[in-house]
Amino acid sequence: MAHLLNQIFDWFAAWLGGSVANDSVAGYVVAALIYLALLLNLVAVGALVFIWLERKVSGRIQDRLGPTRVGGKFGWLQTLADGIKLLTKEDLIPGDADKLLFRIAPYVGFCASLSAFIAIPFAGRDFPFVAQHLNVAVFFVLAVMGLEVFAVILAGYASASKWSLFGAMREAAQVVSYEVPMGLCVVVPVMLAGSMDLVHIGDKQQGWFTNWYLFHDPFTFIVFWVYFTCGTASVNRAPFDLAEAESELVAGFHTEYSGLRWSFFFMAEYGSMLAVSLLAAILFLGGWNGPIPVASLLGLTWHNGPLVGYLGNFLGMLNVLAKAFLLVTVMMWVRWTLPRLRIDQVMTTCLKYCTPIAAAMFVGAALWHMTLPDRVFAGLLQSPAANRLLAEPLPGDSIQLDLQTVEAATIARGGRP
Amino acid sequence: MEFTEIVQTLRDTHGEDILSVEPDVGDAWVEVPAELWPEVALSLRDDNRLGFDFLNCVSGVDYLEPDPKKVAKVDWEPHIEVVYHLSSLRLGHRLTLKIIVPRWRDDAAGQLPQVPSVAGVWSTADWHEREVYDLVGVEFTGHPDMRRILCPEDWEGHPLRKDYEMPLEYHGIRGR
Amino acid sequence: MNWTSCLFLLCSLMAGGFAVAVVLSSNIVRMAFYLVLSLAATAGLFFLAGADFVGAMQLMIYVGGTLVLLVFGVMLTAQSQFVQMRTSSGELLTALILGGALLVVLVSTAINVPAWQPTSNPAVDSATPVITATPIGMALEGYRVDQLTQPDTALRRGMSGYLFPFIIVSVHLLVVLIGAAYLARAKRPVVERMR
Amino acid sequence: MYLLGHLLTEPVGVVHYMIVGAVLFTCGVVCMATKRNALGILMGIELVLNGANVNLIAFGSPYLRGAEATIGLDGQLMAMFVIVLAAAEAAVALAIALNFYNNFGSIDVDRANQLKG
Amino acid sequence: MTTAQTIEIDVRTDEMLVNMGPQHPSTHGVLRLVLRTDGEVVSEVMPHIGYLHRCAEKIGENLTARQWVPYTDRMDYLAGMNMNLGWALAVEKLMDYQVPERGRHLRVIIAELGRIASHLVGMGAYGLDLGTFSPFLYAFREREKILDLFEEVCGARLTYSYLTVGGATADFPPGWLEKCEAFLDQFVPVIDEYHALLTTNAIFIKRTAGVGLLSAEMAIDYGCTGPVLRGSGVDYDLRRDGEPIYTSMYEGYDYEVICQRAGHYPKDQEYPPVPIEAVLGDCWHRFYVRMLEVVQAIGLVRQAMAKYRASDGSFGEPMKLNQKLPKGEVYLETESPRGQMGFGLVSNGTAIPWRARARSSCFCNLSVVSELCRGCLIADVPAIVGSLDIVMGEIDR
Repeated sequence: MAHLLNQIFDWFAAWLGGSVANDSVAGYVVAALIYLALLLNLVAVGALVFIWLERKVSGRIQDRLGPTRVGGKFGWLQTLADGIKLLTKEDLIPGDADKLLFRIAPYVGFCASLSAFIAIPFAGRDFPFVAQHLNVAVFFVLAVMGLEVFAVILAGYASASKWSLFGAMREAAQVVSYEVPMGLCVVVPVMLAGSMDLVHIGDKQQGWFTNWYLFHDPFTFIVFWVYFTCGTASVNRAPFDLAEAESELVAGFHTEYSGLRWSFFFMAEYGSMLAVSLLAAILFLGGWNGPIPVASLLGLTWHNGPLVGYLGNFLGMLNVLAKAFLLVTVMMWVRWTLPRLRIDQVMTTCLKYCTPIAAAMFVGAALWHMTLPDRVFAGLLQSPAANRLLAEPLPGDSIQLDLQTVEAATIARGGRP
Repeated sequence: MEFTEIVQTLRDTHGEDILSVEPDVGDAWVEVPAELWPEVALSLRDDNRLGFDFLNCVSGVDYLEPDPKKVAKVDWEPHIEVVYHLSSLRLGHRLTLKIIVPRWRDDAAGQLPQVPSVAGVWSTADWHEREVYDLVGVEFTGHPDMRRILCPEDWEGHPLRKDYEMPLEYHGIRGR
Repeated sequence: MNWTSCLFLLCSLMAGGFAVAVVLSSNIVRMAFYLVLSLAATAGLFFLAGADFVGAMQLMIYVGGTLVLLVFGVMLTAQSQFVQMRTSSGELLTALILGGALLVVLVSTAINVPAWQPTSNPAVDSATPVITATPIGMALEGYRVDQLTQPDTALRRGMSGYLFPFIIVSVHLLVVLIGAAYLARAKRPVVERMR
Repeated sequence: MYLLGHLLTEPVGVVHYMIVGAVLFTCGVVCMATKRNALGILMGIELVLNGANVNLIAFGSPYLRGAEATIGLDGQLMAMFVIVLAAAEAAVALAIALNFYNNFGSIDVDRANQLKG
Repeated sequence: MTTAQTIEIDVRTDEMLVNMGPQHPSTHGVLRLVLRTDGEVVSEVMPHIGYLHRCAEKIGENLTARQWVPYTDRMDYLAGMNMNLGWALAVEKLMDYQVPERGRHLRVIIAELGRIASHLVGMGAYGLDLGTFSPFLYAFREREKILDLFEEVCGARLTYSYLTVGGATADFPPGWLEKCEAFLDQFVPVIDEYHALLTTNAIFIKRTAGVGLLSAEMAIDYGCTGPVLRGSGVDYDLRRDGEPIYTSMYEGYDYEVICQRAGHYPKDQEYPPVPIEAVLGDCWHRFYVRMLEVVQAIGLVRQAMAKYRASDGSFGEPMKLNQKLPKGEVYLETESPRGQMGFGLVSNGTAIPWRARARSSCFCNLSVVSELCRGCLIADVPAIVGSLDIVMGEIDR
């Protein structure tokens, strides 16, 4: 992207009689700004849509209509009106609060939530739609999302309210614990794909929906649900919303917040929900590969030129977003149906159920992968390779846990010979 | 067990100081002297024939005619009655029991009359006695936590007394 | 302008600046917060140096795990009189002078070694991404994919890996966790009310 | 001065990382020396370890040194072990701090003087 | 009596005093609980009440017996009809007046509908206390229909003053019974929704089963009544065991007191089974008793409607507003949805009572909360308080 921009700048500069180097900082800065704008839009607009959706979904679940007036049909501008209301609200800071930390906490949370999107790809293959293509993307996303806990702890501490402190302590205990089973679940698709690169993991599931890691074997099928449970817990959604449990802790860690700062916590929450769902979509639900490989069937591949490939990628992006939205809707459905667990039950769920199940499934999936390589559901379904419509090898296929290939790959990568 | 039988049983154990009144209208009641009350309460609960395991209600009634023109018409001296309503879930009978105390101890205004607490016999009495203390102004001796319950702790006077005057001001809030 | 240098400057200023803030702050919770920012900026430096995996690990284990633990400890013990514990200015001055001397020694040493100066022909161009996750994983398994052309064949296959330290560290971690759980337990008398 | 003056135009080298590492290290040492709070001292240790880590990463970075000079993957692996051990160290130190708090009702290390003769 | 012993604890934490209320989402009004907590564990709960004290008893000493009726439904504002009934019956007991048969059946219909409406709030709000919002609205949807029916008979939706001394202010309007019947027909299948959302929900069972154990002895000792008492397995219901003036209303009705006898609830094979985790006297049983009482009340309303149709004569004209009362004193308890609501009356022979007394059922039910909450977790406090189903208006009067 940056190089492309620099080339464009160079073209303009040549017009004015100058030149711009290929690795000029201008291209990088502009590229970064474009990525930032796109991701901010995704998170902010996503939050707008999700809050509207949450109200609609909860309304329908509860035999109500939800918002109907603002913005004409379906009340689709309701969230915007809410946002304006929040902007005009009085901004309260408790007298005993640690003012600096109190002010900064919501932005820390939002930044942590936003930076997870840096490494999440929205389409793959030859020209992945991703802000920063990291070869440790999965790890990075998990790590960054773990930072959100700091916002909650700081908010809880700085509010100088006992309810906030309770919320913060619960959040700290909960998030740190749930990172363990979540990490174990994520390792399973990483192992199957042989890479921590999300682009590569997504591309590996190319083809019909039977190639999704969800359907790879019985173990991965279970792992997906464990992951989704842990994901729900790690973003503090009901039935695990203990940090803000309104019937116990008033509003938990954001009891003392109001106005815009409070809305940043909400944006962070919805941002994390989207990030967790996107990760689930890429790791288990085939990412940008739809249930039916429409793009491949229509010939929208990189074989047939960049523009067509780009169009295929665009379809893939819609695909992954649709899956993530679906998962977010499921989270809402769960929230408006189930009561909240108690703190000890949340910890029990994590340590006594999720972690052992995830560990056992990890071992099971590993054994499956070793004994029945390339066999999906005991060979009942076509193997992924046969199922794949593209003859071309995947960009990351060369990395194998095999010494010879590693050797070759290292040399091919231009590493030290 | 009928009312008369209950009264007889009580008299057998606690002597003839226990009076019973059976008016034409309304409930019949037993009157117990305050000093006898703790042991009567215990036997009411623990005597197998009586078996009053359930205290329904404790109420205080202030008998004072505040209107001087009407004082001549009333047929009682000013006093306070503490009324206990008991029932037995096991045997299915009920009892109304009264303890009559003067409005002020030793007739000195401000000295609350005293009645022995039965919070140790029926836990229901704990909050109910606090309520009577708060609203009618009867002190229950031996109560574990004799504080006001409905009114604020620094409230003055006992609202359900007939000569109670609403304070003109409470922490800057106008009373009347 | 060189973009890696810009980012380096940003990250290093953050890392250094917040480290200084940790020293100067007297509020323990704020210290923890500054430490988080400093370590996160250090993770950024790791990413810039081409150590993606270690950078992500720094974020996950250090910032997300260790520091949360630390903040947890801060909150468990954060009674108001311990939150603000001031150091006497004399002590602080002495420490600052000694620390300044240490800094001067370290920096002058670093500057005076020619091999550590910026190089014009790095092993890999900074625009080329390096893949570190797989080699690190292989190294922990005992295979050094970057040492495959080792002239000494005994060192080539597996022998130069980190399998043994890896196992040691794993066992060590287990022991430490059990030990920490044991250490943190305490006995104290409680008065239980009997009814 | 030369190093700083050209920072924005010239590529960075190991030396730059080493200066950052030195700053972190010094801050950590000063922190350890001055803080009375046991947890503050723990934070100082974390800073010291991080200063060392910055150096290890810099020595192993393929971007900063020539193909012959870089220590390659060893730097990253050592940094990784340092991080893991730091986590273990933090857990134990925190447990000690909590135990200290349990016994003394304080986390002021200046009060830990029971071993004094 | 204290004993000192040493126990091993995980981490030493400092005790904290937390104010739950009077402005807290799950204290059902303006209840204030001061919690002494050690981390998440509550070591002591000190309830403070009186924030909604409106001197109802003092007001009763200044109004005639019928004029006080509107004040009674402002006590337990969720079951105003039953409160009206309680006071009306107490005055009638003093006057030794028996409402005509048709009027008694009318009172049963209204009182049992009021019980359903009240238990629906209790159930929905309990879901809210446990963090699920939907059952609350599901419950209110049905409660609204009952309120519509009430509105049709008396014009009010919350403070009815409908059942009054002497009978009721008006007879049912034409066609009302058919509407009521239609409501019951559509309401019966809805109860399964509540069972699915709460009673049998795994998380709900985890949160309530074994929590807030109240033994039968303790319940009797503290004067707990209503579903709280029956949830502890005490077979006592004033509709069957009360004073004649009240039980005569229910004579000839076929119903069984809801309470676990020999490990079984009446007709329990028709309802979700008791989970194995549940212990008699815990929050789950209190909730379950309420759910079964809703079904029981439906049956009673159906029978009462048939009897009402079969009977003729007056529905019971209300007494004069300034009717003189005979000299004497009475006390009568009725089975209101939250427990035994007692009204006492001391009369000196004028129209205005010398003393009007209201014995609140929630007042006694709440007094047990500090016993139940000892040693529970913070999250259990709303669960326990919610299972007592209190209304602060009634407690503070």
